[in-house]
Amino acid sequence: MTVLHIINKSPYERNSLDTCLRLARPDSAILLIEDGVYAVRAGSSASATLQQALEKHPVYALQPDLQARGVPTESLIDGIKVVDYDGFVELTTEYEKTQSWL
Amino acid sequence: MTVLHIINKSPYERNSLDTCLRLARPDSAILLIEDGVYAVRAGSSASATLQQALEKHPVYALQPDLQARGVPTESLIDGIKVVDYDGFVELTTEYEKTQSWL
Amino acid sequence: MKFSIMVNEGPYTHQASDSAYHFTAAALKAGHEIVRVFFYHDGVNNGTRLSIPPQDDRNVCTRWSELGQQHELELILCVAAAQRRGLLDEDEAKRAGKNSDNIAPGFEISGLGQLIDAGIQADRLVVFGD
Amino acid sequence: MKFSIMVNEGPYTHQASDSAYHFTAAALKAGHEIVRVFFYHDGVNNGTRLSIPPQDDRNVCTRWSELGQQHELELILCVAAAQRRGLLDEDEAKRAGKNSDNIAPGFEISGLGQLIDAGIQADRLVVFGD
Amino acid sequence: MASKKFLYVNRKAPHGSIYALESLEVVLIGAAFEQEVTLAFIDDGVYQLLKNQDSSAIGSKNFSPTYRALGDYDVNQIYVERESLELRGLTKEDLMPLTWEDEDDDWAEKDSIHVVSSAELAEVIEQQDVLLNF
Amino acid sequence: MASKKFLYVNRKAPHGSIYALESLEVVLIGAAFEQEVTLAFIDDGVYQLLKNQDSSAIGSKNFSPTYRALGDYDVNQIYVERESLELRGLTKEDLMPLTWEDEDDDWAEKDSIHVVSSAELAEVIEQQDVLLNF
Repeated sequence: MTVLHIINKSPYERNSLDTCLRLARPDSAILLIEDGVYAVRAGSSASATLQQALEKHPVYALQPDLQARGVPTESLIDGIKVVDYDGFVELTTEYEKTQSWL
Repeated sequence: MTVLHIINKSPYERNSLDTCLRLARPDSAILLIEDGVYAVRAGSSASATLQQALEKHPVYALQPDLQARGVPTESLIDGIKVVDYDGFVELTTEYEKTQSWL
Repeated sequence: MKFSIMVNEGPYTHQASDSAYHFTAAALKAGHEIVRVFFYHDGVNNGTRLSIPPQDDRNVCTRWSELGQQHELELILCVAAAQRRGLLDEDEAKRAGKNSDNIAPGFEISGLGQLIDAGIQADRLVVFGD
Repeated sequence: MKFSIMVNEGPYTHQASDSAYHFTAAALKAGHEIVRVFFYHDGVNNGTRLSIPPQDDRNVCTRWSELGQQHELELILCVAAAQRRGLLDEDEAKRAGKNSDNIAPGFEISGLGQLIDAGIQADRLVVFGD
Repeated sequence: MASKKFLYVNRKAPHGSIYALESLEVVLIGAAFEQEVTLAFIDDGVYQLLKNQDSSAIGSKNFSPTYRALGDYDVNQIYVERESLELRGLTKEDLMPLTWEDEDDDWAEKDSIHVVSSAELAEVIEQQDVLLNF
Repeated sequence: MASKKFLYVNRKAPHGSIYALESLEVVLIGAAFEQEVTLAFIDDGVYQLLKNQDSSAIGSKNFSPTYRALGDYDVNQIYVERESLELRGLTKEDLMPLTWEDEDDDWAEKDSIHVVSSAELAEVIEQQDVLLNF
């Protein structure tokens, strides 16, 4: 069954993104929400990890959380798709289950 | 003023121990409490960091928290001193202020 | 599609409750059914009626109550988690000899079995926490 | 020596409140003075009198009340943090038109200034949190 | 009602926070529901299974022995990620022995704990219907 | 009463949790106490000072503009750890400009933010009397 992996923690603060990448299979997607969106910035030390993720998985980031945190859309690593809450709901219907890496 | 640095987070889960070591001056000490005590085990990947810490600072671990977590005293890296809550209070009087790396 | 939602953190302290609220509202707007919102761990603290947030901030607890009443949602606080943390309804307060209770309209206290059942009934269970 | 203690997390969820309790008890035993215990963030949830923990577990909230009464400790809940999270004393409940209150004996609700004052008065301020 | 496969994903250390204890409470209640139950221990979650935990000196509920009762509740699919153990300097010998009695095999005592690689655990996750995260 | 040096140590990102907002509330109240006040932003705490934060779409209190009022409360010693910025791909230009007016220098507008190395920040910590951690 396909999985939507949800990451809500900063990659600088917790290991959830790393663990997710270790355990996510190729047919699964990754959604960054809350403090998870700090991973998207090009030129940061997390960008290598995220580049790696993008080679294997579709990666999404939640727009309201980007906006709240002042992470400009133009700073995003190429290939990351931005969704709002409606898109978040849609993603959970497209993938067969969700895994929140709390 | 001398500082007692208090670490209450697992070194595998948070960066508090690393940040503390970056910012602790030589005349300060480190006390591991709560999930912070998981750092003490010899042969773990955190032991290199802790060895480094021991070269510059006295390092203490709280016995009740070690016991609760099943971390045996014989697994401790050489040089770490074990204290109970009375010892914890004493340490806070010996150093001029405390810094809790929450 | 049928969704169940699990909320693991209390109001204000973590964003979990906000994210869960916005997700639930968006799912309802898209025409999905919400089987149940289950509040666990500190999540039970969302069910208090005694919260008084500053006037320039959202009211996290009232907002859940209102969404619940509007859409006839099941808002369930786990009884074990709630008792530990001091969230009581009138019956439980009486039974425990406490002289007041604090749960908000629309919330109900029930057992952990409701979480498992929420997982069984729904097509998707989405968890929000710290 | 004079100590002030800051507790930033609620009962049961994080160990902070337990650690702070054991530290405070040990400091008192060693003859030190506790200027104040200040509860902030979710720490205000320690001040509820409605908690009903399982019989085989410690009662975190009652334990603070008892230590407070035994040693005449100032146990202060920050008013702003408490109002957000639904911790009220009788006066505030009345003022806000709420029909119940929930703070436990020995706890007092006061302003953030008490935290700064605790830092000024004490020789050591020790912070417990997540 | 169709039976579903439930996976409990445990990633937090015990004692420092209540997630481990309250996860265990869900598992015990959930065991009555006749669904297929699997537990995964990843990252600091592996610490939940360490031997010789004794929380008497911190005065909190000593729930560690409860893991050993899981077998009696037919909870016997327990996966521990090898990478998480190794990073922490731990081996299976540092964990509590958790066993169950196989009714279909003359009540033979069998090991509930499977130490697996990340790749194997990824497959276990793939097979589930519902994931509960603690 | 002797004046004490208070340092507020901020290490958590805003919005994901309330610590940043509730820390700011302490700073504002504390400013009335005539103590020496210094703020340090370390690790994810540096995100608190990012420009263009707008929490309207998540519906939470938009407290980011409040940092700009700190100068008016005589809170103008703000230290940001350079290592924390660099790791996150940030420079001082990504932060809100925070300034104060120097009464003793004909009300000249001065920069409140000091981007410093870990070693310099360690010295700032050393000089304090009371450390409050958020």
